[in-house]
Amino acid sequence: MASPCATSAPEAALGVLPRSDGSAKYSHAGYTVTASVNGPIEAQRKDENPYEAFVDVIVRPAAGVGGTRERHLESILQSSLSHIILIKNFPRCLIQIVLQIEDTPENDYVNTKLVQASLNFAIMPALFQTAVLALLSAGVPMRATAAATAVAVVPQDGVKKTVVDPSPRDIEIAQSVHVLAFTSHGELLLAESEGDFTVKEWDGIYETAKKTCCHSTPAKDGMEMVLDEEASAGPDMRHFLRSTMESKVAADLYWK
Amino acid sequence: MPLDTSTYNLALLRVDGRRWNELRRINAQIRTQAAADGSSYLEMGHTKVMCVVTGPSEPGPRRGGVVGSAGGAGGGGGQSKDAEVVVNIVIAGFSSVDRKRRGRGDKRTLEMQSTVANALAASLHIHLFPHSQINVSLHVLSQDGSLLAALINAATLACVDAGIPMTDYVAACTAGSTSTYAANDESADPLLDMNHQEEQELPGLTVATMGDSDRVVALVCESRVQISRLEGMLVVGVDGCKQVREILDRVVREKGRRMIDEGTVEKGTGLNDMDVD
Amino acid sequence: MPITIHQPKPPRPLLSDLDPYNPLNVHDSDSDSSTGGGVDLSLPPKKPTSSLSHSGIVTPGEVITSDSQWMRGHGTYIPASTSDITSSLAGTITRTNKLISVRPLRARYTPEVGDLVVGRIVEVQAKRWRVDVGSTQLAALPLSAINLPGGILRKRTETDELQIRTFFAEGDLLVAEVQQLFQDGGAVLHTRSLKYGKLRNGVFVAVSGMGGGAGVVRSRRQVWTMDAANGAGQVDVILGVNGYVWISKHVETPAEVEGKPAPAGITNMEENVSATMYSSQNDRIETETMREIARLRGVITALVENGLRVDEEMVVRGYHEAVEMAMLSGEGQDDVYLGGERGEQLAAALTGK
Amino acid sequence: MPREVEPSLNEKQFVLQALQENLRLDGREIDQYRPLELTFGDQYGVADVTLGKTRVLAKASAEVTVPYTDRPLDGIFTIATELSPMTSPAFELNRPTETEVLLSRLLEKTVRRSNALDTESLCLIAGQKCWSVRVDVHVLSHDGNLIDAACFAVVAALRHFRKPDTSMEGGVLTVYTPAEREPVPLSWLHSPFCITWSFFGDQGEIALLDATWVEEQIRVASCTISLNRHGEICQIAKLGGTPVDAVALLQCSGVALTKAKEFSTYLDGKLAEDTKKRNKGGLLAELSAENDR
Amino acid sequence: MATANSRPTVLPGDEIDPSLIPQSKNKPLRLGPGLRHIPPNTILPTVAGQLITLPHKSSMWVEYNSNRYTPTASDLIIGTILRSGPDFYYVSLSPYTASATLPHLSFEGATKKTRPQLVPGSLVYARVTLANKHMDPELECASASTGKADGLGPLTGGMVFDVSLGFARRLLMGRSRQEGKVEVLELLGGDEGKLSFETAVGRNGKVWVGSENTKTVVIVGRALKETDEKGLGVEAQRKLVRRLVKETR
Repeated sequence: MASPCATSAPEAALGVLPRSDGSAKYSHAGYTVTASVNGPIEAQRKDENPYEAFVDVIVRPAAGVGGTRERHLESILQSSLSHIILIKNFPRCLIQIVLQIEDTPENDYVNTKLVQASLNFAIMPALFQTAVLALLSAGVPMRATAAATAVAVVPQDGVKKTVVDPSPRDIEIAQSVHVLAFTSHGELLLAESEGDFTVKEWDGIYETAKKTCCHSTPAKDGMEMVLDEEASAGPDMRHFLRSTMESKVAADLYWK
Repeated sequence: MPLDTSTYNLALLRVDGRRWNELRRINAQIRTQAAADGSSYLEMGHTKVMCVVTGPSEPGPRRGGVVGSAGGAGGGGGQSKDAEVVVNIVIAGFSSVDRKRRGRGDKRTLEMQSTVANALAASLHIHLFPHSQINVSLHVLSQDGSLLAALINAATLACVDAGIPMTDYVAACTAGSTSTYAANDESADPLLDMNHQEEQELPGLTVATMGDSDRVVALVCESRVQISRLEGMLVVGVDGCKQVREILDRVVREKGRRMIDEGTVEKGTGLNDMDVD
Repeated sequence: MPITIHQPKPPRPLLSDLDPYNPLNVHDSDSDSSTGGGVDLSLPPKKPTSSLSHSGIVTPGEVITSDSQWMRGHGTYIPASTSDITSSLAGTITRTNKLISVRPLRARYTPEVGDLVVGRIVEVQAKRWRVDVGSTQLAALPLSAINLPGGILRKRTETDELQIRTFFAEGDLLVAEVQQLFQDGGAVLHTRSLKYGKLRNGVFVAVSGMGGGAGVVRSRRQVWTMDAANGAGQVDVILGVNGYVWISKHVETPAEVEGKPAPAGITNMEENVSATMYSSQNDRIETETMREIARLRGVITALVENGLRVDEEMVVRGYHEAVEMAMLSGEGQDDVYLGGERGEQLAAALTGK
Repeated sequence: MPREVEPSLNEKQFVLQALQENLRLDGREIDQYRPLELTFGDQYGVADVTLGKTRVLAKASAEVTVPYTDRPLDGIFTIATELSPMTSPAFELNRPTETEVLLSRLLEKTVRRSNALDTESLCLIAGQKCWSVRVDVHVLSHDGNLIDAACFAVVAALRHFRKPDTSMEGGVLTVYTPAEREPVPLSWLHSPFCITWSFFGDQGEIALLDATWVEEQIRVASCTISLNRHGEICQIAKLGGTPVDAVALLQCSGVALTKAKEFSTYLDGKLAEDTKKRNKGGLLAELSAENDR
Repeated sequence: MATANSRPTVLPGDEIDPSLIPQSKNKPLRLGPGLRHIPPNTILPTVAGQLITLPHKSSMWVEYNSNRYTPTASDLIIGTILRSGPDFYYVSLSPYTASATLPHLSFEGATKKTRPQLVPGSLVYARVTLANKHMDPELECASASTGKADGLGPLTGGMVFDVSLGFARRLLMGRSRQEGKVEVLELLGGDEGKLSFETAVGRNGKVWVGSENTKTVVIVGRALKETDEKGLGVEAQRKLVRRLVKETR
């Protein structure tokens, strides 16, 4: 039960569920999420759209029944993922993403109430990353890849500090919590905020998040292997994504 | 829990005065509802259930309900052209002492529905009725133990009444053991046909067999019991099923005979009535 | 082997088969005490003995014969790894040559080609209707098997397909004939005769049909027009072989009105009829007629409730009996109630004679 | 809801034909389980069980709540099973299928009704405060024999679980956070396991253990026997289907007992291993004894 | 073997090195799966995989493995008959997807009277004739031009094994041994296994194996699944075949 260190490197495994079209298990910052992707499959009558695929996202808490918070996360994920999936390629289809939370960092100082679970923004990056990895593993055509990160503004000794991947303790005392996602082209895909903050603070948050999601590495040749050395600025999500996929592709095409 | 059954060892008589191998009184009727395709009413002691069968008939454009098909695997719809057996059980609030109302989503009831449906599907010749549905509605009026067994027996009778071809009666009864699970009591006696009180205190199981063979259609045990007790209970249960089958058969024959007497049914021709060329 | 068809044997006197089951059978299996306290699973395998010796009831699982000279028919099966013809129904044995079948005490209607049936439309599809005729499957009525308005020779067009609901819509009642049977027992109907078609001006009664048990039986005439008592005019009765019954006010065809013999101008007449053929609107029905229709309905349900067969003779006789019973009662002709004791009384009157 | 796929006729016939020749598609023996693997999570009470391609995750959790009025001396213990579309797109949320109902009932009867967990020990203040222990069963991948895998995961998760320690002083209940006091294990009485037999053939004459999804699709009947290593049956469920000879069922229950003992030994070993791993720091020395039961 | 530069791993949305794009004057550039063209002249990958370019054929595509089959015209597939309509069979190509249609008369020598009567659950080996995202796929079991079956048609007996789409593609390669590095079938049928069986491979990740001998089918199926799931090389395949044959003899 070592308390998770925010800067620990993320870990991911692809294709963990043999009976779904694509799947991924991702752990970072104490969160562990498993995702399955099925699709494109036939959509139900009520979800059918004659021009594009319906992206269905289901978030299931580790313990307890999901509530409105989960539905909220689902709707955020659904709209942002629909933007990177080439949904126009699959009219009348359904792409179903189920995200199962396995572990969340424990706050050793509080006894949590679990039966009615309610998730918060801090888990968003983990959900988002897992979903993207699972989509890549399923070979669902996408416009670009994307990564998300959570940033909290935490007052510390009278100074406001920006914390990437906040711990449950940080969230508790945070003034505002933000989730941002960027595509691999550096476009802002998702921004959700909670709490009060100034525009100036937000600018700082934006920069921090963008740095985490799309590192300054030149986007031109992504093939070059960059080892993730620096831990201070948080993990480099884009490189992480790339190296994970590279090993998957290599494993798939071992015969080439 | 009070262990009233402890007196058993003294007189070898059970709380209701029966010996170990005695069934309670079974009273049954078929054709209780004129409008239904098949119907029955059955009492096993104070457990009272009624059953109405509709079908086999082809459902209209809309479908619904809990579907049972032989084998317990999800076979309905797709390739299999067999009839579906759909069972619906309603347990009346006044049927038991605690007057607990069970909603439609009650899992225990759903499980019983599925058990009755799959037990019937094992005997009914569902392959003869492609695209059809056999609807079995069961109503529990009074509960005093052996409920699942009573439901299976009533459903079998109603299906016989509905004239649905079947391999044989599916007859069911319960069997228990006088030993509790804790006591590894080798001298424990098996008991036939448990009432509510016995079910509360003693381990037991429900058995349903195909006709009077030793072949078990359903076996449901919901209490903790030493594995060494299983054989004894199973033997007594299987034997009890044969007795139940005879009783059910007598009910059907009695009704058939009366119908012939009344002239509603033409008499059959025995094979020996004719000279075989 | 040459096949000869035997005359069915006359039924034996009732008393001889009052014994409904082999008494030995019951004693045999009541022997639970033989298991004693000792517990073993080597229960002796035994099958219910066959009822070869009597012509009463057989029940599911009962072996009819293990003689291999017989062939198994409806209501029987041969269990795996045996050659015993076993009953799968509760009913009576029937024999046609070497074929043994069991006729159930009661079952749903089994269609046969040529049966006159009353049915209800439950589903409208592109080129056909699906009709509930009380069988295990819905019957099909193809668009090509109905009389289209505008004469018998008219060709079916795509317009007809598009306005299929103007002929029959969901819930409509009709009388039809079974034209053909599918291998799986499904029936195909047709209404290509002026006798058949949409039903109106009357009341529907469902009793059991030709599956077994009481109810409508196949007979010489399933449809007739009869004079109703008490100045109610004429009433049509349609006894569907499937147990669905239609009783309606008799509407005279134009041919009859003009007093011409019907076959004279069949095309002309059809054109006249076609206007009202698929109408769902009732004509005006006088109170007297309604009352007598209700009485007829009461007669039919009383017949069924008392286990009597439903055919023309019984209905007509029952009706006259009912009219007389009503005259004798306090309320006179308005008393159409024929349930309970009065039904039994009616049945007694019919069987007593 | 998309309908569950059905194997083709060729597959059905072949699998049956092969079984009649004593062959299974994956080369297993008739009574052989696929490799069973159990891993515990970083947290207490998380058990991840894989059985071939079937994978079930169970997570136990606890919170303090008010007991039911009709059972003031008992704590609350629930097992939640909801099959999500992750299991198969044929499952829909909030619409329980027969599979789900039967799975939930079997776990209920096997674990809860057999008193594997001492619910009286969950009572804190009679009629006012008690522990509510909940196990969430998540089926991640379904390649047959969900029941056995799910039951194993539930039992493993509960035995691995630690609930916060509490104390009563002068009528005041204190629930300690994990930082204040090391959590304590549940009062566990016995470990039941589900063993599911599947039957094949017209007479149900072929019986096999741990059926895969394809095998489950063509079986004619199944019988789940739950027992613990002491030879106590907790539950038997043959819910209809093709009749099977009574003697064969008795033999099945005998084999089930040996399998249950194997499961029990495997779980004990895994728990001991996990304790050892966690004990490395030497902080949890006092807890080791409690895992032995 | 490909060098890292000429066959880079790409992720969706990655820019492709313009030097890798085949430039041919007389042949139009052909884009295979996993790529999309954004007018005027941007080409972007849509899936994660290895970018393969064949300059002499002026074509490029992304090689990747997935589990969900998307129908493409002229693919050979193994389908399951779901039901029969008035003129077509409805055929399932993969679970939970819209069914494809196969005309009743699209079999070699089929007429209204002689056409094969396929019951639900039967298997067919067929070719995709129409694949369009807006329409349900269409199939044929006999060439529309020649009327010949060329090995297509109903598959009787035997067993179908599910494999990954990539593996099915390798099995279907003209020279599966050299190009796809899969030799397991040749080994089983050759001197190593001495088994006699027939196979049909569907691009939709299904391999049908038929043989008189049940055991043979089981061995072939296990060999295929293990080669696919464990990603065995040619040498490992040889070992596997030896082991399986020994085990079951």
